[in-house]
Amino acid sequence: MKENKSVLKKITDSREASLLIVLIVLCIVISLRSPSFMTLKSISDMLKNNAVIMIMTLGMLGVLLIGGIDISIASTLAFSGMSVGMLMKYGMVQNTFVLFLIAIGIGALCGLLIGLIISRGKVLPIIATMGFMYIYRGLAYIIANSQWASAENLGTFKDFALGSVLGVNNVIIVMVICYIIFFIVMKWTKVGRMVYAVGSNREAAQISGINTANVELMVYTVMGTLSGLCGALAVSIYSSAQPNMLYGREMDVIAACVIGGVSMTGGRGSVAGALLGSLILAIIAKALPLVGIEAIAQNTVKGVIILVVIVLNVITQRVMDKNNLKGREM
Amino acid sequence: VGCGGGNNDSGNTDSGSSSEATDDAGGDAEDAGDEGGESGSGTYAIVTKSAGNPFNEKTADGFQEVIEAAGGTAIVKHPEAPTADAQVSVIQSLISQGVDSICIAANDENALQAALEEAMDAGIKVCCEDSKTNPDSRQVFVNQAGVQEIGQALMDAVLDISGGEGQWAVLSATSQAANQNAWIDAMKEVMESDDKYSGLELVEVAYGDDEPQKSTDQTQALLAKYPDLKVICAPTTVGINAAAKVLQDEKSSVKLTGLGLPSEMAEYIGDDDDHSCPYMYLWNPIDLGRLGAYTSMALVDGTITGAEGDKFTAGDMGDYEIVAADDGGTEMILGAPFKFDADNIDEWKDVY
Amino acid sequence: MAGKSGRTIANVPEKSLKKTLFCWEGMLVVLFILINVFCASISQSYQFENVLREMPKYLTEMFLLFPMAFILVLGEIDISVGATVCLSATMTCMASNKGLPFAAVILTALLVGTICGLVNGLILTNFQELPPMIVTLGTQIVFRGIAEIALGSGGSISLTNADGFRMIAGKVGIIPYVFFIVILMAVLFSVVLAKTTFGRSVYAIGSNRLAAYYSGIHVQTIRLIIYTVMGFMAGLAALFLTSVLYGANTTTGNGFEMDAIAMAVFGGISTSGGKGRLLGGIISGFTIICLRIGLGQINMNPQLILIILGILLILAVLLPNLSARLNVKKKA
Amino acid sequence: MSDYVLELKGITKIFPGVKALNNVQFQLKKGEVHALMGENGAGKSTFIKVITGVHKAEEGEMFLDGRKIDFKGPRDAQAAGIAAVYQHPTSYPDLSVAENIFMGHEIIKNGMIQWKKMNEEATALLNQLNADFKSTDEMGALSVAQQQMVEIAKALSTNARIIILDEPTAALTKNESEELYRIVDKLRDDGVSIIFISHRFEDMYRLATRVTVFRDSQYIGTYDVDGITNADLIKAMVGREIKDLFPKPEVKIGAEVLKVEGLSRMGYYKNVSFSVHAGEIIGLTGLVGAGRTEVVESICGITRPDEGKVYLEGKPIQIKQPSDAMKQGIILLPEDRQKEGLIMSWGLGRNVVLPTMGKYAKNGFNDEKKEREISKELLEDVDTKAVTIFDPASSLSGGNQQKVVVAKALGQEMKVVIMDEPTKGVDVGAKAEIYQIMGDLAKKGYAIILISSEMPEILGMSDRIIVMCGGKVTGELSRGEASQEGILELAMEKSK
Ligand SMILES: Nc1ncnc2c1ncn2[C@@H]1O[C@H](COP(=O)(O)OP(=O)(O)OP(=O)(O)O)[C@@H](O)[C@H]1O
Ligand SMILES: Nc1ncnc2c1ncn2[C@@H]1O[C@H](COP(=O)(O)OP(=O)(O)OP(=O)(O)O)[C@@H](O)[C@H]1O
Ligand SMILES: [Mg+2]
Ligand SMILES: [Mg+2]
Repeated sequence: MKENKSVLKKITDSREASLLIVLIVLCIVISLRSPSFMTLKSISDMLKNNAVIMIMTLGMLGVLLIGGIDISIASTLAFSGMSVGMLMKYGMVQNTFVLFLIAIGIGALCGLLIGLIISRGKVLPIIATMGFMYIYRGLAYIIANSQWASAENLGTFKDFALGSVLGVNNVIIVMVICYIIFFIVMKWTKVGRMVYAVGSNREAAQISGINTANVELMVYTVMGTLSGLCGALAVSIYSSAQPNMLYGREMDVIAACVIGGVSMTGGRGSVAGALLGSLILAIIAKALPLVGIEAIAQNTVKGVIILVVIVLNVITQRVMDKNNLKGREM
Repeated sequence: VGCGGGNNDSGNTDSGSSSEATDDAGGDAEDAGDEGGESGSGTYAIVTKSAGNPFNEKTADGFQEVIEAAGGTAIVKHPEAPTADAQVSVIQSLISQGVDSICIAANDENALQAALEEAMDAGIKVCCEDSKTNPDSRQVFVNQAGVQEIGQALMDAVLDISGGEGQWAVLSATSQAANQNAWIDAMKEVMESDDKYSGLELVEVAYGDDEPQKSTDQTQALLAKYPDLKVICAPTTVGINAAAKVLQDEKSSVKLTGLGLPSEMAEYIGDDDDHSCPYMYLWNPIDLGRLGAYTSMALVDGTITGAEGDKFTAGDMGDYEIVAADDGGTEMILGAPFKFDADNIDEWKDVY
Repeated sequence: MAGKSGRTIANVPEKSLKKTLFCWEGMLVVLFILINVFCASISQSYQFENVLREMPKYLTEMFLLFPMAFILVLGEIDISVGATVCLSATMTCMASNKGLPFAAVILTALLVGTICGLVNGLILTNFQELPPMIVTLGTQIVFRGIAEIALGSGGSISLTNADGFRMIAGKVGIIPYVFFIVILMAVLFSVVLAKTTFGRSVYAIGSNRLAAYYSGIHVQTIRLIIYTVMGFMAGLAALFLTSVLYGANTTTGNGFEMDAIAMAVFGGISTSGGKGRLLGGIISGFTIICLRIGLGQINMNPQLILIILGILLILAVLLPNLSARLNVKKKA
Repeated sequence: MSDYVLELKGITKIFPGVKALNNVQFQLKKGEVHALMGENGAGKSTFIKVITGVHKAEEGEMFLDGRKIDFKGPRDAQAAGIAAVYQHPTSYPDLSVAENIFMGHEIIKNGMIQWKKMNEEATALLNQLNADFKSTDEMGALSVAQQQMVEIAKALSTNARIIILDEPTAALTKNESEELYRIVDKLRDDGVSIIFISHRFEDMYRLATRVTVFRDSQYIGTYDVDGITNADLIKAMVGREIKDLFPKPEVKIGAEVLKVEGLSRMGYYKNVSFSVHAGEIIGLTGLVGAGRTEVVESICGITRPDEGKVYLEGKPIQIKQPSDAMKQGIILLPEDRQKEGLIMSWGLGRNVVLPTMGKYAKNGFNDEKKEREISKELLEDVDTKAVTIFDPASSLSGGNQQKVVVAKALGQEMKVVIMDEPTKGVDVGAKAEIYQIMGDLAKKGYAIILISSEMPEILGMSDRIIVMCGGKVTGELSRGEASQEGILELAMEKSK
């Protein structure tokens, strides 16, 4: 009996669980209006088409956990994606694996630089990344030199996003691997817990011997690395590299985290939350055209849904707190 | 440089024919027809819609080539963002520099009016190319292809590809994009106008906001919603690219046409089942830029004023006449849209 | 009078010329002059008249800078202002095209902006747990979405009668009216932030919200006022932007929020709250505007200009930090 | 081989602008409890941080078991068997208790954290400390005392040979302190050497065998606790004699000023009623978590009560936020001076006039000149140890910060002053001064509510004592009838 109660309490107490409920309700409502939504193919399409945002959400989780923010990620992505595209276009590198390594390397360097400026130069993350948002985007334009890399130039590279292993698309596999790695690292390893520690109480972390500056550096480097990876993925998925790739989409990534219950002041948030948050956004994007909302109103509806979800989160949290208080004996 | 895209291309026009064409414009015109001369020595600016876009770049290249050949100075300006706001700053800057003319591809029909009026007040000649401003803020519009002609060409393509009947859909950029809407409306008109289109059913106009991800979502939604869909027509370069990729990857039986860049679409154009797009249309951006340059020069040296009925010779591109445009202003038309198919795509994909 | 132990505490502020000159604002003034000299040397067109003529479009962003400085001092952020400008400009054009008297058109601009700001403020004060960034991200999408719906197919609206707007776009000699209004607002907002109890309260909230609240400061009321004023100023910006555009479209005001934030940050106003002076923001605003105008006139690649701005932004924060560290090391 | 496990010589530590330690020395014997005492700001905490490698001393040497050592950072100290419970909690509010305990030395196998094992070990440690919470609880949800316990568990978990406790009892009540004494005794019996910092003499007498005193960043001396007197110690610490620690003045109690009737807030406190008169000091006491802070926060409008009424001078009043309370003449000096009381980055002057700046302002414009004069007066009134009114609040020691918080209340005519733990972590000298101010206020006819967990203080200063337990008022005692035992009995009513 007591066990049962605590299980129930666990569910109502956990943000992830309440998000899961939101997610399920969303899915049911959408399936009622559009039966094709719940098919395997539709879901696979959705995951593939949102993989880039979903992967970057992981990096952003780390950044937000230590109380930082990174609004340069879409620019980093464009820079690395464009680099890969240009390398292929001019036939300098053709090997898909090498190209991915290059993209990841570029992203890692971009992130490392940001991390250095933030952790060593003590520049506030929003300012530093705002600067780099302009810089990396500008670099993407400069290396593009008014050229795009298109399907024709991308040879076998674009096949990566088409291929599959055991029926699961490569892109989705990459995403799942990222999620599994993050899940394990954040929950089961020292490094992951250090990120939580720094975000929860930086001073304490310092005193207990954690090199907070290095954790900060690491988090931004990982963010950059993932953005770089996503640059290559995006080029492969859409068979096209353009310097304005994912312009402004960093906000979607941040929104996905916040919807998933990641605190913007640090210390709170989980991989499961990031997954649910980005899934909710992906579902909204997928469903809006399916359920037949007027095209012109789609943005408004999207905005309203985001606002409603975050406000609902607060309200349920308040109700939960209140219930907890009721339970406390006087 | 290939310039065969424009159907108006009448081959190597000699200078004689050009003076013929401009005989009503008097002495100034003589100079203008005189392959450059002093008239070309001014400063001519072209303002594109956005940076980093090969189409815009080719237009600018065409523009620059003509101006420089005529001995003038060409200024190519890309705005910092693809918005009218950003173009206002660009125009203001050009006024400060005291250029002789501005040839602009407007990001918004209306929002450049104040800036362009100011430019015209300052004695700067203003013409538009690619996408126009309202008549108050231009002297003439260099139209890449008539709206009517584009609508007709696309509609016929849909008819042809669908085999004469069935469901089709449009994948556009944003629901607010003016030229997209004009073309879509033109297609609808064409469809009403003749019985041969009666077997076609336009099921939806979807909008991908010129974002690959959203366009992909929209294409997939179309496929899911309409299992009997036969053709998608995407009169936007980003949209057609995303749709082509989706259809080709899924080996869908749905076929695609629309307006797209040959370099971007080369992979998808072909007659067989392996390719999603049998053919599509576009105009030649280089010629568009060249015509913009000739028009700018003609405006500056007074050969034309932008009034209906003005005629001039655009160097080796031949003669052009200014006609009334639907919006009450004037325009000249580069030519009919050019068809890209399996036969010619290879020679075009490296051009733009 | 001294305490019981006879200890006295000094209360005369230490004034030093060196400190005044070497403050961030002092550096910015120097930078402002340098940049103007630089621009004049690279561009022949960089003359007083031309700069003033090009300025109005940029000045509309300054309207946003003033209240944004307040919001940053609070330790918060508002990224919905660009969208507010868009919605407000749209409604203004619509009101004007309905044939309303110009006074009513002005009122529409201000009212729509104010309502948007109020909406932000109400959400943020009623759900204090929510981070401002994410709330204003949501309202940004919604405000622009509403403008999209209002603009309908075509996504653009033009003034059928721009007389009123031509009037407010007028000039005294070569100086546009909007310049005077910006200066007026600059003085007004700077004085409020620096000299009044309201301004002090804003700093208190930004430095330690709890302590401010315990000290009897109306934290939520002040936040509500500031967000509403932010909306109001966005409305004002929309009004003058319309006088530069004679119309509005779905991309109107895109990126204004980032420009306003960048100006403020470059001016020494920290996004973490409680730090910086509006004066710095204003000087840096003009510095950035002049740089943009100058580089624009030599037709520099716009992306390169953005890269330069990005580097300046980072250096503006990085250099003082590094020199402070060096100083500490030297002293130790 | 040295007699001392730990020995420090000639330690000097300079912060920008302050010499926090000036050539101090210290010796710790094996298995002894060594008290470290001194005024606020004497440098005790800084000294601890030098030992644990958090700060690097500019000069001086350190010997462990007679061997010279040089810690690069906190990790080296941990590895050498030194653990510390710092003065300001260094916990991670968002993480679980077990994680807090094992942060930095998690139990790891094959690179993976062994959650199950860690929770078990944490539970074992907590049991050892008789803790009433679980290892999986979230740290942020615990009370201050419970968090303190976790900190101690953390020190224990490293199997340290030297454990340093920096003011562990500051937030603890008598009972909880007893619990802590027991733990320290046990550790000492196990051969652990302990450095114990406290401002409470009873802690020292109860635990320590030797005591070292610092004053003004300097080493004053080391004494055997046996045979030392209060007066000697105070003289060593303060540099002067304090005659009367609790200078409770004789004040004629006036009319009723504040009356609280049936105040309730769900989950926090229930049906609380009491009243305060002019010139009266009410002691509000109870165990930590009894709900005292919550009650006074509701009176002052920080939170809203669900039910109940508050009367001021007989008239019911509505208080929605702190400013309303201040307008009515009620001010709260909050418990957490760093988070709620002061803006640490601001100068003292600005801090002091923050609640009253509106009063001096003309048409909304701040009158800075007047503010400077007034803040100088107020800060001198409470005898703040500061050079100028522009010194940032962060540059002051805890006691002096508390005095600034008190000064905030003096800038305006108040009727009721509520002090929540005003002497927490404050040294004897400063404590006496705060009591003095409190007495002066009472003399002026203020009604005062003093919340405290320290028995001597409550007994020494209050006219009447109200005891709370589990959110309810369990009794009211007059000055005459109150005794430590009586209060404790009421404070633990519930557990009976
Ligand atoms: N990180 C720091 N930066 C600058 N000054 C500091 C820092 N830490 C402490 N100080 C200063 O060093 C001096 C000694 O402070 P410390 O905290 O060691 O005193 P303490 O004896 O522990 O006092 P308390 O009893 O109040 O805890 C004080 O003047 C304090 O303001
Ligand atoms: N075990 C607990 N779990 C969660 N919250 C607690 C717990 N113990 C105490 N609290 C919090 O403390 C409140 C009452 O403590 P409050 O701070 O008002 O009491 P207090 O008597 O002033 O104690 P303190 O000496 O800590 O200030 C509770 O209502 C609750 O908010
Ligand atoms: Mg201390
Ligand atoms: Mg308390």
